[in-house]
Amino acid sequence: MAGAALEIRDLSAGYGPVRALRHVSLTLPEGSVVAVLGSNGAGKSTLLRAISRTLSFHGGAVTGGTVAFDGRPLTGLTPDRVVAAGLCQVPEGRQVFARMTVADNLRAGALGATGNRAAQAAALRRVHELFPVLAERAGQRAGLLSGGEQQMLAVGRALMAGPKLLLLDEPSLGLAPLMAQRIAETVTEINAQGTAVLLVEQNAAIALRLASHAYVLDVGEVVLSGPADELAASDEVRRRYLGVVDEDAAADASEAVAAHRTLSVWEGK
Amino acid sequence: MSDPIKRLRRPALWTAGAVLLLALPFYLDRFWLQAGLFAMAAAIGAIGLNLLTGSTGQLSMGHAFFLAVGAYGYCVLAGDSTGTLTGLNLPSWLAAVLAVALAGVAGGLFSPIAGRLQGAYLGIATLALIFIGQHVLFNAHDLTGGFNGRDVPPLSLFGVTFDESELLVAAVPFGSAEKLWYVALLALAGCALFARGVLRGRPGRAMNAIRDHRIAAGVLGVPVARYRAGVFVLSSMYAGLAGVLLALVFQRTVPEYFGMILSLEYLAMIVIGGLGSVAGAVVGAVFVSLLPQLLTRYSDALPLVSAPGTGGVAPGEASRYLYGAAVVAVVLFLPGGLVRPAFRRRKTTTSEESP
Amino acid sequence: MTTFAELLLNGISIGSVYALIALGFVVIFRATEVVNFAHASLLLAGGYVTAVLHDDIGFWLALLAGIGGAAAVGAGVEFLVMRRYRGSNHSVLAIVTIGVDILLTTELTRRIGTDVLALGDPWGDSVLTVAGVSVAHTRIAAFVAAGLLITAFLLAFRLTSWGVAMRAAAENSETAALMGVRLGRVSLGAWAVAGGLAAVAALFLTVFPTPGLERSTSLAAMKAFPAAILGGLDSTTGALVGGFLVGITESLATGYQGDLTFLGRGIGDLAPYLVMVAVLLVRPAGLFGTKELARV
Amino acid sequence: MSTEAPVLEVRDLTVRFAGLTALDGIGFTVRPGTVHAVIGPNGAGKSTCFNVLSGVYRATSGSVRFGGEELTGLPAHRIADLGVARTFQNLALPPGATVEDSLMLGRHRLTRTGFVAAGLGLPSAVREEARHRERVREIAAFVGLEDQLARPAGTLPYGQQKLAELARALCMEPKLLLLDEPVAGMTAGERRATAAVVAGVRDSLGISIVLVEHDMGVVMRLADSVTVLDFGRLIADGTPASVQSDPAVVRAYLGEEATS
Amino acid sequence: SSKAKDSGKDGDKPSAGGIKTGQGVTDKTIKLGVLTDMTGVYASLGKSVTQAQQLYVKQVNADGGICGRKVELVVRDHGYDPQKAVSGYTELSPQVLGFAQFIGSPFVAAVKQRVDGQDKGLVIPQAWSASLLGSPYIRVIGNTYDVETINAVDFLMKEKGLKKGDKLGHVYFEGDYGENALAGAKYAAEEAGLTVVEQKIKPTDNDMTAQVAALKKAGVKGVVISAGPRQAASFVGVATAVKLQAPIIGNNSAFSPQLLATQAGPALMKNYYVASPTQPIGTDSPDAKKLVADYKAAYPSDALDNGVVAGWTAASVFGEALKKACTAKDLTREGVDKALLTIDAYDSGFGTTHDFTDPKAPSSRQTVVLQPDKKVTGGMKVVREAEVSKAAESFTVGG
Ligand SMILES: Nc1ncnc2c1ncn2[C@@H]1O[C@H](COP(=O)(O)OP(=O)(O)OP(=O)(O)O)[C@@H](O)[C@H]1O
Ligand SMILES: Nc1ncnc2c1ncn2[C@@H]1O[C@H](COP(=O)(O)OP(=O)(O)OP(=O)(O)O)[C@@H](O)[C@H]1O
Ligand SMILES: [Mg+2]
Ligand SMILES: [Mg+2]
Repeated sequence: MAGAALEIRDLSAGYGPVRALRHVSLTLPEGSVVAVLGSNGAGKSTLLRAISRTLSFHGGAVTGGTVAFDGRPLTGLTPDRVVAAGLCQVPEGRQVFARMTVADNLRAGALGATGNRAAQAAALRRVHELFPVLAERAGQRAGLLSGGEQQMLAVGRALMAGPKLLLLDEPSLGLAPLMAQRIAETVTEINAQGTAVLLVEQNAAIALRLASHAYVLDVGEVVLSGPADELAASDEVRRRYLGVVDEDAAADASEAVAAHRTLSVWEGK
Repeated sequence: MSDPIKRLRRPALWTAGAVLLLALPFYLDRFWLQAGLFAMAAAIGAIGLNLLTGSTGQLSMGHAFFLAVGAYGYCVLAGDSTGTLTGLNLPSWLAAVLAVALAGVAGGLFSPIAGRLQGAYLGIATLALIFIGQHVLFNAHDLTGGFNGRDVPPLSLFGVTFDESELLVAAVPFGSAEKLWYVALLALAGCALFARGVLRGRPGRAMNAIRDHRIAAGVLGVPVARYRAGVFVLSSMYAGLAGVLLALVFQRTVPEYFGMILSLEYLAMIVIGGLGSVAGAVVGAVFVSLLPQLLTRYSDALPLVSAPGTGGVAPGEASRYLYGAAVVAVVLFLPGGLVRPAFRRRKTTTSEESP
Repeated sequence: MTTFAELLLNGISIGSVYALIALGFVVIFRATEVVNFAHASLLLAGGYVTAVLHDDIGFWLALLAGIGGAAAVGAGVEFLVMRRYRGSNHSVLAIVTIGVDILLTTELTRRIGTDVLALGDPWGDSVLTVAGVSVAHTRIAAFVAAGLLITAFLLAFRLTSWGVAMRAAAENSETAALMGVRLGRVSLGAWAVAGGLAAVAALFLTVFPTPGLERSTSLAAMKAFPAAILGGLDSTTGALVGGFLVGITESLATGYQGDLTFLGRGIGDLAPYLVMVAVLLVRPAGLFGTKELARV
Repeated sequence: MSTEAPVLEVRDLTVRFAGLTALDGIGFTVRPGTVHAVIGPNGAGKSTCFNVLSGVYRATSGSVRFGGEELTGLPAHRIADLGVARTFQNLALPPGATVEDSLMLGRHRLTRTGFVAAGLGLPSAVREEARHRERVREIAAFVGLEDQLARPAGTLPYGQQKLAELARALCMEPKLLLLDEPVAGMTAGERRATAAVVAGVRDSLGISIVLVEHDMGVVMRLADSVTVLDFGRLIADGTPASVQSDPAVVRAYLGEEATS
Repeated sequence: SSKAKDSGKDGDKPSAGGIKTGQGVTDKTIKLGVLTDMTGVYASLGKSVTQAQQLYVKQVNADGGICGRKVELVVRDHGYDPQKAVSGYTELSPQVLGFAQFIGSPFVAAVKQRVDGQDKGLVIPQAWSASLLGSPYIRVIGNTYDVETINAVDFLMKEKGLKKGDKLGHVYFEGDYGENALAGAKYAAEEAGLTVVEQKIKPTDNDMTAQVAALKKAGVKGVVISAGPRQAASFVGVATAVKLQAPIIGNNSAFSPQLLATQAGPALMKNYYVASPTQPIGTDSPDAKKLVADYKAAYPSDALDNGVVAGWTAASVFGEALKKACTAKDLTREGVDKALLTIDAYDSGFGTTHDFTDPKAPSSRQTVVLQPDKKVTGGMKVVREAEVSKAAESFTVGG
């Protein structure tokens, strides 16, 4: 196995009094795809923010531990330096530049790129191939795109930078099944071209299929980690993240309903 | 600290504060009372502006206009018709009430324009109000008295006239400033409580929703246009009341006062005190209106300040430096305003850098 | 009709000066979404440096120094003040610029004192008269400068990544940082550029037909507010068109105030604001500004 | 008291933006007390449809009838008054307000306190406030947010923010609930829980629900009927099972893999 | 302790030398208030006036003071802000005898009620608007703007070829300065059969191109400017450039010597006149020469302008009243007010005589016409000595 591209040791982070990450260690070997799973609030997005050093935008901070990329510590850098070091993130919740056109959003994606004009043109062509709708709507303002189209734009924008390591925070959020598959293929493809990927995904099935290694976070701590196929076989992961349940769907639903409180009708006036 | 003490501390503080405020006219000289009155009037206006700008997110740089409507409205309604000036000679308390209503009407008339605009565009559009206001104040001589303004008829309420005629209370001569002090205090308390009620209740939530997400607010059943207009009217009425009070303190209204600087000062008040909070508006108003007064008054005692003509920094300049610096410093170092110093503890980069 | 033509021409010529000032607002607004109330003091700073130096080093060098000086002041403001603000409310930042403006203006007016400073421009009070209509050479220069600068900025915003970076940073600084935008540098650059522009605007604001730079020169910057808004706060083209519209409105309203007495005399200053409100009623984001999004 | 929900009838609905037809004469009917799913590829026009139903967009043509009322042309707050509530695909929670206040905002249409009553703190206002806070807590408990009520909504993880949106919509005591991708950003377990909440709403309140969702598992589990859109046109309509095996749907939306 | 009234504390009391004194006067000092503007729009005026008054006080004190007491100025800079001005008045009025300077006629108007009603201290405003006349306590020194303008029009007619039936352009500030001057211009025009073409401007207007164009179109044969120095400079500059063939005269506030160093300098010296209530600072009298020398010595870096004369005159009038009051052994406020009313022919050394016996009239109707000249100290030379025109004599001020 090649050397570790991203090396996280004992990372802790929090938002004021809230401790969102505790002593998280994670290794991402060069040229690999690593998935991070976890339920709501587990700290996945916090982890990515800590790597990209944007926690301060949310009133949070790293309180301990180190992050190194290619042997270089990222701790203490500004977010743009992290980008310059070759890391690029697709943040959670799309975050397209709503008032800028689609084309300008893609140009913004290329701001941190190191490649020359030709490389950028090639990147743009690839993004357009991947998401034809972005070519069609080049002149439309990004904020007017549909949710899924915005997600495509967010991913496409990150691809424009041509990073060494791509951090993806729920790239398939709100994408139709067909499109989610296409994203998965893209991840495989860019990985094949040498880009390492750190993938945070709710769609654990896809994530575990793409990744070589996976980590499971719970309340800020790594509770499980290992090769993706092993994790995919574990009961805990199957139940909580893959949604594989033994009963058939109907029984499952009725069981869930029974387990849940019911809401009385509001009588007030 | 045991719980009952903790619980009693707030009311005790409030009572002490109230007693102090009530006692001040017996001790302070007229200069300080006047300064306090300016601050109280400003606080009322600032609360109103904070309802609009802080809580509903509608930037207004035209608040001085509504202050002017209140001030001049009162003068015209309560004043006599003399020579070139028109006046309706209404009972002064009624005039004050109507002047506030008039300011509300003015706000209502502008609200269709305000309803269409957002952010900086709204802000600068309201700036137009200032220019319109100044134009009218300078030109409508028979109503406003033009450049030199017009006299403000004293308020009389329950048989007490709030003018210079001296009234002995506990051997202390009560002139207009002393008497008005209590009116202003009452008005301020009323306005603050009212605004607090509005902000904490259903209207306040709707206002915040409009500020944070206009479309979602509509979908949740908030009639956005109506609410925006309503807040604009309410805020103008606050400004109108502030204008009436200011007029009573000044005893003369002059157009020069109701210019852009005044509007910007009100904005500075709410930002310094804390956007969206009543206490913030009050604190900010006190800060902004007392600071220059203090600085000018004690300029002689300030270091580095020298008499005019000797080449050093003149007192007036020194006070402007300090004022400007105070505005910058408060906003930078207390981002939530003076009343919320610990609102969001800022993480310094140093802690991030430590391994 | 030469009076009309003269007034129109005069409006366009003073309008180019307003356009230059408005362009300064636009640059800062695009990069930070902040309405910069300190622009007036940048103007004063640029003019002051030029005025003080022109005797010793000649006009053109002094102008360069003025541009550099004002750019440095602008950059200083960004570095010392704007950058330190950690919140995200743009109205709050606008208020901070008011504080900055008070500080800078106080310092500069103290330096200027009661003087009226000449800027030593080469145009003097010469005028060009064509068909009975005359325009000052300074104003022709202003027109040319405004046209060139605004075209240059238009192209720079369109063609270079600087414009994209600026807008990205203004709209969503966190995401912009994730794209590798150096937030500090972008806004520092914008402030410096705005300072430089202010120095150029100060030049044309204080040369003939106005007597020179003095303490109240900065007040004239206020007239560029309606210009910037009319055109759209984030549009360079808007600054130009807005400047012209304000200039022409003002000029015509002043020139024909004798025929407009029913509105009260002295309507010239008010007229631009009335036009502005009228335009905003039809186009709430100005003539060329980016419209608000209406999608959820 | 329950199952009072009227029928929702969408007829020939067309929405055009400059040079783009987002919805092209679509129509469907939502029977009272059922869950109706609207699915389709990204950009098919699902959210646009919601935007028309909730008064954010104006339809170019067509009609939307809810009970006796024609919704097209009504402003958003009037539609809300009729009992139509929705969630947003891109979150629309004020980041600074607490979850409780955000939910109280949902009660806006059910409360009456105006500026004067609130300002003066009239007893009626105080009483109303207390009563509705009670209900808000009930609803928060129902969706599982009872512990987060005092937190600013912006600090919740993404998945819980989606839940808060759902709770806010429930706080409107709607007759028609429009859910735009309610389970996006959730893990499988959470999806199941949220689906259960939605099913619980339908069963205990008897209201109609229109659901836009890309998670076919959830759609299959919850929906009584499904409408499929593609490029603004209706390409299939029917029961979940029939739609799932419709070749056009498979081609445009599901992909071969999903069916295998 | 509270500020409860202890009897007798407030009343006037006789003191050393049997002289009655009141507020602002002790056995050692006489305190005078100065409410000036050194940081606002009238900063240049305020600075000159204040410095001249400080110079006056220094010299008076060096000569032993007045009535055996040192005169002391308490200066407050209000920066032309109404709130600060009124606060300054409130602060100072209990502790000073009167005000040797009060800049800003709106602010003077704002405290007029209090001055007339209870305070009754002498206030000398630095403004020459007729609206300030009428109070026995607020006394304007020198001709008011209306009278000055009438005299200015008279000058244009007598010496610059303006004829009956001609059009007279008037560019004036919004506000009482401009409007008071306009009243004068209208009166003069009616008397002389002229038509006034009005152009109202604001202090923020610095470019007079549109105004020149409008007046040129109207075909005016003479122009009066009742605005600030900048507006005058711009107007004259543009008028020269577009060859508006008409003499231009401004009120005394419409010129400052600093302008002569700017582009507009040559044009101003060629075609611009200034009407003034007194002779200029550079006039050829011993008093003036001494003032120039002293002022230069005290404030070497500051310009000599009209403000110096105005400040000096105001201070010396106040001083004169104090001296008279001292003779009458009454240094109370009433005493000083009364003393001033007895002064009927005072000359501060700048060519005009003042008569303070009638509070309803300006202290003088004489106007001196000056012309900018770079070579002279203070930048202005006299072209017509103090004179009252017929129209000005028959004019009822403020009427
Ligand atoms: N700005 C913030 N202020 C305070 N707490 C926060 C903030 N952002 C996140 N948190 C808290 O930090 C913890 C981790 O949140 P994070 O967003 O990293 O979770 P996540 O795993 O990405 O969840 P999701 O799958 O829902 O996106 C949560 O408990 C969350 O409430
Ligand atoms: N206001 C608007 N202006 C222009 N185009 C718009 C506007 N709103 C939506 N669109 C376009 O209409 C199409 C339909 O958008 P819509 O949001 O309805 O899609 P959707 O079905 O919800 O997709 P997704 O599953 O990705 O959310 C998209 O192509 C979008 O770009
Ligand atoms: Mg997350
Ligand atoms: Mg959608």
